[in-house]
Amino acid sequence: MSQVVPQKVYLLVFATLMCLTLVTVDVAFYNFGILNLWVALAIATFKATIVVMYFMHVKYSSKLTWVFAISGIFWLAILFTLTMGDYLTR
Amino acid sequence: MWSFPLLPDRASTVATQVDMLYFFLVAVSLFFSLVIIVGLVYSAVRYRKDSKASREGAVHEHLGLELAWSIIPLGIAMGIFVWSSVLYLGMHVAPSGAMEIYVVGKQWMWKIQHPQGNREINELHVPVGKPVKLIMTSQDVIHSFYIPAFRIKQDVLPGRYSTQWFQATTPGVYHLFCAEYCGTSHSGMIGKVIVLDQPEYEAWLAGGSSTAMSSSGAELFKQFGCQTCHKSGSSQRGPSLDGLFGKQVALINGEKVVADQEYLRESILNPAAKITQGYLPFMPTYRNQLSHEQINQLVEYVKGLGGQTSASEHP
Amino acid sequence: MSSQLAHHFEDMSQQREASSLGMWAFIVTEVMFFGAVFTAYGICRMMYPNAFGEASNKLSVLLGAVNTGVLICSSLTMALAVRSAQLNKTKSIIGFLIATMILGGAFLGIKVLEYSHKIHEHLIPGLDFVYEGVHAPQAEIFFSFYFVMTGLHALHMIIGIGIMVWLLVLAMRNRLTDQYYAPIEITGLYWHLVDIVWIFLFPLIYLIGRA
Amino acid sequence: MKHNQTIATPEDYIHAGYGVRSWLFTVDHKRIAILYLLSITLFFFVGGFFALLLRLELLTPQGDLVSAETYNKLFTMHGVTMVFFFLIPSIPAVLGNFLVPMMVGAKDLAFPRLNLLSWYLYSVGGLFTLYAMVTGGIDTGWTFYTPYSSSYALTNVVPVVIGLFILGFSSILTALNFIATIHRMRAPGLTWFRLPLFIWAMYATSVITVLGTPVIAITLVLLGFETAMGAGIFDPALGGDPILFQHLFWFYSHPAVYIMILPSMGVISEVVTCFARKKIFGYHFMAFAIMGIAVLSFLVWGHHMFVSGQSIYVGMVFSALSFLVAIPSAIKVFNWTATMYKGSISFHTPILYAFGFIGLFTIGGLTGLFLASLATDVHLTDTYFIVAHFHYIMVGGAIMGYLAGLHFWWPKITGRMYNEAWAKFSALILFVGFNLTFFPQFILGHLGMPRRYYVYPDEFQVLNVMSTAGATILGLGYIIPMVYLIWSLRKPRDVGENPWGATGLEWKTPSPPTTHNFESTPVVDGDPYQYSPEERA
Repeated sequence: MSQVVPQKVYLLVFATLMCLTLVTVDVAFYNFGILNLWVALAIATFKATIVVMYFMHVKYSSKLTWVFAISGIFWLAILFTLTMGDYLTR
Repeated sequence: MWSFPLLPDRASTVATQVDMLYFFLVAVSLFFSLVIIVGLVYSAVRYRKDSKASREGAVHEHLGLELAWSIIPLGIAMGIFVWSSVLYLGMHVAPSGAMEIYVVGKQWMWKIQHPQGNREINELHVPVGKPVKLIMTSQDVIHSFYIPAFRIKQDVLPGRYSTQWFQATTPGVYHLFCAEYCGTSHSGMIGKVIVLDQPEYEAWLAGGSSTAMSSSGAELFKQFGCQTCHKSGSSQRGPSLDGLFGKQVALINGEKVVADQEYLRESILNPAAKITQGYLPFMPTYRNQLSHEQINQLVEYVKGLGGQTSASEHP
Repeated sequence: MSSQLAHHFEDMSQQREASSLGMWAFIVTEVMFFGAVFTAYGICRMMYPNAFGEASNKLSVLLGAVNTGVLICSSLTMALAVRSAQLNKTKSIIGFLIATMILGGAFLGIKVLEYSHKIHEHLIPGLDFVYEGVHAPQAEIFFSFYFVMTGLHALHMIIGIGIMVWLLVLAMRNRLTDQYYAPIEITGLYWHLVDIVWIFLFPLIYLIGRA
Repeated sequence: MKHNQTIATPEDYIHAGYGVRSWLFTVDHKRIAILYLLSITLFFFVGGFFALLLRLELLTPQGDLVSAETYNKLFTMHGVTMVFFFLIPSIPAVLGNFLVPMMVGAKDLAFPRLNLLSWYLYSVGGLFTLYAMVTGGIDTGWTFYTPYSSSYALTNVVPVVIGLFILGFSSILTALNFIATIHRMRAPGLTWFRLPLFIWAMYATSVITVLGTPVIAITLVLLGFETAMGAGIFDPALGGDPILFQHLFWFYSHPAVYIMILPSMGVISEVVTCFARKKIFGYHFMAFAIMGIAVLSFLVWGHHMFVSGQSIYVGMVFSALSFLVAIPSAIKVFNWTATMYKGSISFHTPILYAFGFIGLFTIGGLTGLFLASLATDVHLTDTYFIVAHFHYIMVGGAIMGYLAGLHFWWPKITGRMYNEAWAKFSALILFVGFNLTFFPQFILGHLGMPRRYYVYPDEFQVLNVMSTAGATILGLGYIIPMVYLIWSLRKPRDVGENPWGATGLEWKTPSPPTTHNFESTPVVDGDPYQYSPEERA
């Protein structure tokens, strides 16, 4: 049986996610040029990571689960990089 | 019927180079096929079930062999890669000063116009020994302009220009095919490429009495009132087009683009896409008002307004 | 317990690990599924940044943000439902599952509201698209992506809520215990994945071109 | 052949239940494999019938047998049927379904009900597509290039897209099942490097399926959306970009080629070792080559687009990566050859197919170099050279491997041996027919004959006549096995649990196996392929 995560951890993750939602909305209204996109993506990636780690228990899971989780991101990066590469060098 | 070719005509400068690579690849393929076939047949015969041949010393792994048949093919493959990529780059970058011919593909015909104004359908007359650059677009689906004897092929896309170039080496008549499936009469979208000696080509050009593309473009320029905004000299509403072609244009988002044919075409059809610094995006689109041939004529006209004459080097 | 062990497994832990692994493989599939449409969206956005920014301003940040909050709440209740199963607390499984379903329903309700606004504003690509300005064709592409992406996301939520109905029945029959909680565990994984998709959807679709 | 082994008791999986219901609601992986066998055979002959009509039409340069519209529909439906409804499910769904649990020493796949669901999804997707074909067909080519498919084709694009979307889930669910089974249900002692290479191949195939199929699914959704509603993502007239479609399409469809060929490679490794009575040469390299091909398969899709108008620089990157795939492929071919060396080779039907596979795959692979190489690809792409190349891989490779596997495991599946004289004869017929059909197409392509041409210039006729003649022989070669394999079912059971004297856990079950495969969970204590050449010399 896998580990039971303490309720406190869940609530903390929840609070972080909510705060970051407000932050991401707020920063969208300031003009940082190209940075806006990167800030939004960075916040979203951080939020997704803590969901994966705590809500989806990857932090407490086997190496194999890590491999699966990472492989999805890796292959998505292949698709994105090579396709984008075409558009950026055309 | 029984005399049929086994090798295609070879009638352009790149055809010879491509064929050298092709025959090298054939040789590599024959070599490795032979290695495998001889290995298989030898083992199958000598070590058939009933044979008394000794099986002593049989091994199940051999690092040296594995590395050998990984690294040697890798070396050969990388060699081919470099060879073919160098060739490919050359096939893509048209020599400066190549004569430019406009091609419009549609279901199911090729419409061609020479800068001098001569139009043809499903035929392309070109002079021998001169680099020719094709500036191609499609008015419906994707087509592909394929001349086997020249070993060149390029998809012709709607919504943008594609280009390719060749230099014919031998006068004659060659196949022109559409190589990208484009609907019912895909196999009917074929034609002839007629390579002529220079004098014959000039005679052919002179034979069709027609208005040069840039003159037709000038007409259109007036007819659509383009000059009201794009006045020559300094103007308030639209950027001047004098000497524009081939120059760098600074855009309002800070980027810089070269004013090539593709840029001019896009600026007519989707003017909001690339706005020149210091101007406002209020030019309307001419998407449904101009035919593809008319756009080509306008482009040719603007090109003629000065600036560098050399072709852009976009594929 | 043994009745919940399928004949082809050796023991409960093998069965649970197989389910969890199967779900993770499915999550990888889902990542690629949404990832591909994000890639397509990213490329179109790169080609037409101004048009996409302008079109995005037709969406309501308020509704999008509220929905993000609702979805994060539902993820929390889902995680707590799984935890309750691990701790063998049947009553709180039922409570948290119902809470998750209500929150999921609220999300979909707000989504319907947003869609109806878009219908009134004639922003339905292809069928009824009226858009002023030079960016109209590109804005239509933006709305195509908007409807495909949010539509597929909503579809996933509907499926998730459907599965939760089944889980609710299992829980009410006392079938979800600390020995057998794979069904609720893998549903949880799925639900969090749907949450993650939205975490990316929200800034990329609603929050561009706002500054 | 050994006939003196125990003959199976009547409780085998075939006799575990009677009537249509016992088959349509079965969760036994072996029965589901039989359901797949019947379905994909049906689609194979439908697709083959289309091919026959295509070849007959191409007998003369003019259009005479069918109209241009019909011809275009025929090659589209030939491609769609063969690729999606036969080749992709062939070995995984039939042989994989049957063998994966047995080879890892399990009683069933991890998720038996999901397995049945995949067959139903396959059937529903198939019926949708058949419906679309019967009510007007589809003429976009199996590649569905936009904007032709989305804005210009007047045929049944949307129903086919829906059918393929549903079908995609069938592949994904089967793949999930295999992944979970191979990870979590291996018998005690069966470590990763004791797995038969067939299992490695099925694992790699499943990984590709899980990662690639969702991309084609969403692409088809976008295509269907654009076709049905006219909202542009891919059509330039609506502001979209057709090359984006090609990227997304080939991101799946190139790896899909490896979904077709990797399982065959797995089969060939089993067959070659068994009939050469020798351990596989370079087991670890073989296993890594399989996984290497699976990973590289996702990095090369752009070589389908060298003349499409994609960036030439990305084209060069894709070209270099494509050449890399040659290395693991070469490793596999050389290792099979080395396995035969100093073996003790008995020429039963399966190894004849394996010989055919190795030869034809070698030609198919080497001609791939011509297409990975940018300068030659410009000339050869979209001509018959491509058609010949991928038929060498998919028919000469994948189908030969499928037939090798079917003949190898037929006694296990049915408990009966087929007539080997006929079987060897048909293997020969297939090899000859195949080469006569497709080799001339290499020359046609190099001469410049574009693919998907309904009429063609006169000078290409002789080679086309040869190709059509070969296709007739090839067609015959596919019908003969149908006959003798079905014929073998008339006999009483006549093989024991291991007629070929093969290693591997599947041969330790009765033929045909019982519903639970194994009486007690087997324990593995050694490497696979423990053959010795002396044993039969």
